[in-house]
Amino acid sequence: MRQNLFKTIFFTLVCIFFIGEGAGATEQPIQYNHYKHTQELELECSMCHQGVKDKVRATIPSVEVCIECHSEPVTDSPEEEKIREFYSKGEEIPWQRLFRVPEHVFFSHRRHVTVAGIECENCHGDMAKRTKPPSKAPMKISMNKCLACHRKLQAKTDCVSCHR
Amino acid sequence: MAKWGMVIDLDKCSACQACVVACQAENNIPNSNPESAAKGRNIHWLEMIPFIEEEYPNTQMKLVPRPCMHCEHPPCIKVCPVGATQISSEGIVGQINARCIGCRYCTAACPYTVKSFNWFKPQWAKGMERALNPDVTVRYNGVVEKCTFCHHRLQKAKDKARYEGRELGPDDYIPACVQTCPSEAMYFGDLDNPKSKVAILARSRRAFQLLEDLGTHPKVIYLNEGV
Amino acid sequence: MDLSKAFEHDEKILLKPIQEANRNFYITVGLLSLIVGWGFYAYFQQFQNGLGVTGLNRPVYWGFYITNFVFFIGISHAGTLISAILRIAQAEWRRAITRSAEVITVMVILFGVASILMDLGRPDRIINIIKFGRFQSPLLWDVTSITIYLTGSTVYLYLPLIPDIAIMRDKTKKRKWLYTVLALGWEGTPKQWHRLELAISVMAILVIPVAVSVHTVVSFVFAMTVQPMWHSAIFGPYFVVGAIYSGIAALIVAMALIRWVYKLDDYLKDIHFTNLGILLFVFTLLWTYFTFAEYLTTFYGAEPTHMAVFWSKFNGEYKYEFWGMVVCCLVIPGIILSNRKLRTIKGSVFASLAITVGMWLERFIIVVPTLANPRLPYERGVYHPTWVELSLLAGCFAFFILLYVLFTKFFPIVSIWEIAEGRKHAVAEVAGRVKTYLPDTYGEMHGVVVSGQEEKTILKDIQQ
Amino acid sequence: MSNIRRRDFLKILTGASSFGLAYSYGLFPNIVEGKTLAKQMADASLRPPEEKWVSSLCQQCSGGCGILVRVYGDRAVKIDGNPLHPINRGKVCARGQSGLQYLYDPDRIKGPMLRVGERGSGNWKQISWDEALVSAGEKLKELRKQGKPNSVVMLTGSQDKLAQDVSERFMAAYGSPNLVHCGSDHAATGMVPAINMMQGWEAGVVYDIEASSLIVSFNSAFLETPWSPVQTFQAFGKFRRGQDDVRGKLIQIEPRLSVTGAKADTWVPIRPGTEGVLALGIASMLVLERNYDEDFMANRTFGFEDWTDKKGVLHPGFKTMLIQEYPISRVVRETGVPRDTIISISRDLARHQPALVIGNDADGVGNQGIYNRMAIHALNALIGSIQKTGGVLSRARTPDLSFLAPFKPDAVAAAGLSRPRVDGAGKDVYSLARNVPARLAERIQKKQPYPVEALLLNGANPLFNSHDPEQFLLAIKRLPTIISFSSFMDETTQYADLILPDSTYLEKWQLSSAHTLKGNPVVSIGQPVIDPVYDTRDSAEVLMSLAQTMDKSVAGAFPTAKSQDLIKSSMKTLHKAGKGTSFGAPLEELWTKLLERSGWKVRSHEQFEKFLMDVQGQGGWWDPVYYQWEWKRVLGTPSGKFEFYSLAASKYIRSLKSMEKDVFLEKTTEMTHLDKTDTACMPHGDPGVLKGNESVYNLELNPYSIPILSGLSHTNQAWLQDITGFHVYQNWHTWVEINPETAHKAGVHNGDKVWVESLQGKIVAKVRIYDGVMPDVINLPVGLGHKTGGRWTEGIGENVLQILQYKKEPFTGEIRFTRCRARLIKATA
Repeated sequence: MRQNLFKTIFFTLVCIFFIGEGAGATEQPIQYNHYKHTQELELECSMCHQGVKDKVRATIPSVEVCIECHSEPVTDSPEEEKIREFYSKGEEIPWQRLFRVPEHVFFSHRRHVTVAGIECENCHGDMAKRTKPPSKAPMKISMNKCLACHRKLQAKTDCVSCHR
Repeated sequence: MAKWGMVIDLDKCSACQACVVACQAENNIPNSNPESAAKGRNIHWLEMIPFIEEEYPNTQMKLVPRPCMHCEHPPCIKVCPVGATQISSEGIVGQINARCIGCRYCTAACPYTVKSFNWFKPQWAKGMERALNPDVTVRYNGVVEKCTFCHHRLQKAKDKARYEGRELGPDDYIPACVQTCPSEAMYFGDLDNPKSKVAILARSRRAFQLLEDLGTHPKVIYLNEGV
Repeated sequence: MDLSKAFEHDEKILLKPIQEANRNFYITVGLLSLIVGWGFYAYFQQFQNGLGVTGLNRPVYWGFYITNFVFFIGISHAGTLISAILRIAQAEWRRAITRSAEVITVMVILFGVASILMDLGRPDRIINIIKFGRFQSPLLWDVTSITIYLTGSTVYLYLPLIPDIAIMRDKTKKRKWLYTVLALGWEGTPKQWHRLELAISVMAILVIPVAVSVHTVVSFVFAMTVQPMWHSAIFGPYFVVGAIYSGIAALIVAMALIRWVYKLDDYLKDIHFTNLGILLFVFTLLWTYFTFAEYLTTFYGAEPTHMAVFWSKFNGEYKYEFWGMVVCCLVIPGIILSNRKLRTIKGSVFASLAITVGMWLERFIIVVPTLANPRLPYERGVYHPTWVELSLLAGCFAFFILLYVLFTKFFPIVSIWEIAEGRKHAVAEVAGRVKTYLPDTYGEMHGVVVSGQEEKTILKDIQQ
Repeated sequence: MSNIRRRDFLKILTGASSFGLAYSYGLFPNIVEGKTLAKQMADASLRPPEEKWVSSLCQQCSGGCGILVRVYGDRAVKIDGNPLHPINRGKVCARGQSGLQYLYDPDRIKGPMLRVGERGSGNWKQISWDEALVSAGEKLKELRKQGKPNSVVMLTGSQDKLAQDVSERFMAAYGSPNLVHCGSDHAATGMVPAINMMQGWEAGVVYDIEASSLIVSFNSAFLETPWSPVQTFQAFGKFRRGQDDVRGKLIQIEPRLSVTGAKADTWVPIRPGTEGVLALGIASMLVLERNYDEDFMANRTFGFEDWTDKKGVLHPGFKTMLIQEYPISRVVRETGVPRDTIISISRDLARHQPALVIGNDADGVGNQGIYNRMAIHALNALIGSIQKTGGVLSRARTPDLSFLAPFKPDAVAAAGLSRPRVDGAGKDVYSLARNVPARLAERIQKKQPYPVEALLLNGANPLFNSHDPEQFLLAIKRLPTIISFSSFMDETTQYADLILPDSTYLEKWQLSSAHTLKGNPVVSIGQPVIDPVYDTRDSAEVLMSLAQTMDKSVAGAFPTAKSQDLIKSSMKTLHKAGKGTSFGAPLEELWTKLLERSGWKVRSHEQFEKFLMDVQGQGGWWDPVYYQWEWKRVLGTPSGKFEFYSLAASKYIRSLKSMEKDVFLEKTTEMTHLDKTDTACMPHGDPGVLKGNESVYNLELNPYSIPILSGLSHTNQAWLQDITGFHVYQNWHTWVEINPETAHKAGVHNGDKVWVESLQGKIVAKVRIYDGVMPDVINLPVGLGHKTGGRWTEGIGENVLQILQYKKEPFTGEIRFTRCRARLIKATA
């Protein structure tokens, strides 16, 4: 009897854990292929994420950026058609953000990318090599990771340097 | 390394409280209301404090704008059990309100009573949240908050300076209160640089600090009234 | 054969509260549960809306909760410390009272901890204390010290309970499984007895420094700041003395209640109250001495910021609390306890009640006026507790009493085996011990062996 | 058994997961981190919005500061000063900072509204702008058709120059003379009439604080309720520490220790209302010790020595009057200021050059009448500080800013304009007055000189700040039509039939004309910073569109309905004047003066387009060139000199009919040696009204404006309400400052609630024991006590104006509130 009780509790916890995790999975509106763009076509990240080098935020590209190349069909992928659909409707593509620092964190891309010369992989993992949009960020961003790197590179570790 | 400090010339100050309101506007400090005011729960990172001395007819009133003193030896930091309030290598005493557990030990330990506590969830009347500063977090219920010398401005200024490949200039970073002060009674800068305006003024014989004898070494220095 | 009958009698009387429950018990539990429920409701309000539902404000950031915290931790010194000291000192009269004292400790610490939790603005982030704890903060010393104390006291309560639990396992039918588990297979073999006694004495010695440290550290929460009338070097010992003082008072009240409710007049005798009363009187004087020293220093130093706090206590916003404290902690117990005629059970219980109230006021008087009179000019002295704080205060007290009552329904509140041991061995042992205190007797000097009977006579002579 | 177990399992599962869900979906909304706000900001970060700084014009008071507003996407998030603006040079005051609370005020009127149900019942119907304009237009057209355009009265309050000019032009084209300016009865004109009397210069003066070395301020809280806050504060900073080796000294003379008093080196407590007597006492000391500027007296003044008029009548000079009427013993007795203090102030004035004597400010509650102010201003002349650096400078003329060519009113309009004004300004006793709002209530009620049919409220709120709101309410209640342009539901707008809500200053084009404290003219342009937050429109544009729906001649007065076009044409006029420059452009003052004197026009911009772009982008235009010694302009009196004996006043008195003259002179203070007509033309101590039984009303009530709220057209700003009475730790409530001694006598304690009662009525206030007030005097702050207007002003405090006594100013008929007698009654529960 008692054993069963423990089993029940354990099972419940597992269930909640998975339900909770499941809710976090993100579905992107277009099955974007990072691999094709960055590895096969050898495009720069900053070509689409235009803020990467000189802005605080990297920014997720707006539909205008996509349509520059995709105004005419380039491939026969049905996904590509969606871009033009969004564009013709005058809508933005509802991309879902995977990487997000909390509101109380000040993070500047240009300072990390341009000034310090940190590679994208350091924080974004193998995102550039994904052929399909992942449902979760390929690398979790945590304060410990920030701090480890900051310590290694002897950058500032003052709380107020990043927290606002 | 810079040591940011502030000099307030009480002789020039006209006690207009522009700094007080500028601070509220810059740092997303929630509105007060009659109830919170009656209970003494208004949040002010910067306040105008009257020191009334002597009795009528020799009454003397000293009006002192009082931000956080950003002490070199801050009593609040020693007592925080979770490290939610810390002093940076540039001397700014910050409050990491995402970590704060709301024990209010730091508020009780601060001899200047400069820290404020969010007794309720901060509220904005419908529509007023549009005036919020995007550079500053909105705090939560149950955490302590305080003057940060507008360090988000430092973050932005540094970011910009680094990107432009230059050193941080003397006017790149000033807090909102100093920027708005109509009588130009507030100065802000690097106390460690002996040539900076604040460092020069801090050596003036009019200079004094609040509760100097406590040994907290405030980085907010006042210049006394009078010749 | 007398002895075994006496044992049976002891067991019958002492197990009676566990086996029977009358209507009064259910009414008491019901009433207390209602108050506790109300307290939970009040806390729910606070949890949902924020600490704004209390009367706290700026600059009075701490109020009832911190007062309660200090008070409850103070009360906790009743048990473990007193019982440990008495045990080590081999005071024979301890046997009937140690258990009730130790229970107070364990139960009341829980509410000390709970008070801190209630005081937090973000109780959901309590884990941060473990994740990011900084040992620089006196509050973390508190957490550490109280945790150790709670663990130690629980062990110290549990160890002497084992033989009694075994008795219940063997003698009662109710909740047999619980007692079986808790008895840890106690058989009463000499080896087990030896180990138990060793463990108890080790714990008794260990627990004393921890207990002292706990309240010292609680005082450090205040003394480590630079605030007027907190920043005081004698706060450590002052708090410890106050703690023991309020602890003894609480113990006397608890004992009187147990004695009255469970009719244990034969076990909790006048002598216990008298002895504790004398101890209490000693602490009245000690407490007064410390208070006097503390306030005189402040007064004589006459620093303006300190004097602001001083006068707010003496003659200002907090004069009723302050003078109430003086009456409750000095005048009433001083008069009652110094007078042999008044030092009856009723008298000492009354004095103890006064001290309990007075010591709560003392804690309040330490926490609030300092905060209400900050160094920089402010609107002063505006702290009025709200219904939430009052409800939580009532809830804490009710919950404490409830737990205490329930304990007496699960475990004997007077240690059965210790009484038995007392009956069996103590008299002889004491006699032997006392003998060692005395100059060698004529007989020993001359090789004469004194018989057991003679020894008793000698002892009687001495006692008279 | 197994069944039960399964059920248990399900129960636990549902229970636990529902708790989990409930938790994350906000059963504890306050403990879950500020989600909605955080989300708002995070959402923006997908593609961060454009961020820019837009230059505009602050309209929280009439100081005319230029601002830069930080605009983040479509939100205005911060107001800072425009560093190029010559008035505020990058700084803003508390009120300016608080502009965002004005803009995003949740209690603004959010669109045009039509009254349904009883007047004042608060039942409104939201209507569209088209409907609203038609409805308003019909009514106005109807009146014009009936040939009585003059029956329309427009009340204006504090407005920018553009709105004011459009209002004037509209009323003229429509055909009504009744454009009555009534910012508030008490805040009208301050020192201007007094200076006009003595210097004959209507445009007013500025005080060159920054270059002064001594300021003697008579009950003038110039650091709290200044004419133009930011530049006054800036000047004060320079006055104290900006000059080489000189630290300006400030002597503050006032019954209560104000913030200005606290910043002063010396605070001289004085009996309320006796400032004029003290000023004359000091003057007489200057004269006795021959410490006055003899050169200036001889060459530039009139009436200092005794003089004889054309008819050969001998009139006593100012000097004679001082010696005869104001011996120091009298001054000490009346003012309560010790003899030594008077002597030392007079010697200070003589020793420190340049020195400045400041009289009452523009926004005070007017403790002083025109004679007191003249007495105070006379000191400036005595020490020779007129038109001197560090003294009193007159404002230079602002070039013509007219935006449209003059037009000719049609017959209906001409007929309407020829009728007398409803308030009677410019005629008879009020011949010297431009507006007499104080008479409106009575005249409307009596239908004199003709019945009023429609009332347009354009920024005015007489039901709050007129001297007798009840009468005013009676007057307007029966009016057939009331149209309000207010953006807030203020006390008067409540009774309107139709509301056409105005946009706030951050949402519309504006123009302002102001002066620096050195007298230079400044014209600032305010551009809309963001689109209107609610469905509101610029009231100037609404007036223009209304005009366009009317007869051709009216419509013809406004060829456009866009404020922006008007500003453009206004700038064209300015450009033509060929003076000054846009902010930030350098202009060498000496060189320019030289050129101008030889007849050159110094244009900083040849091309108009470039000029317009610069002026708009930098925030405005100014003329850094100031001619200090233009005596002809500065002293426009009949004698062409500074008049201690005002010939204008004398002319006015002579022009009165004998009855009126008697009435006029009856109110003049009695003098021992002086004839009453002479007294009425000269500065003298005017103690003002002080009615009430002294044994019952044992205290003197001294009202003052709450610094932070003074000059605000709207007080529904929590940031400002929060810092009102910081010196006594009181906000969000009306307080009464009491000397500890008085409080002890009355048996009241700090924080008690008391009734303050005068003959006029009583209000509740909180006791604040304060060492900065004389015994037997109580101070009451004015500015709170709105009945409507939003959550942060409604029912906050009491309207102190209700219990004050008032007096009509001689010459202008202005109402001024004065101190009065009062008593305290403990409020029980």
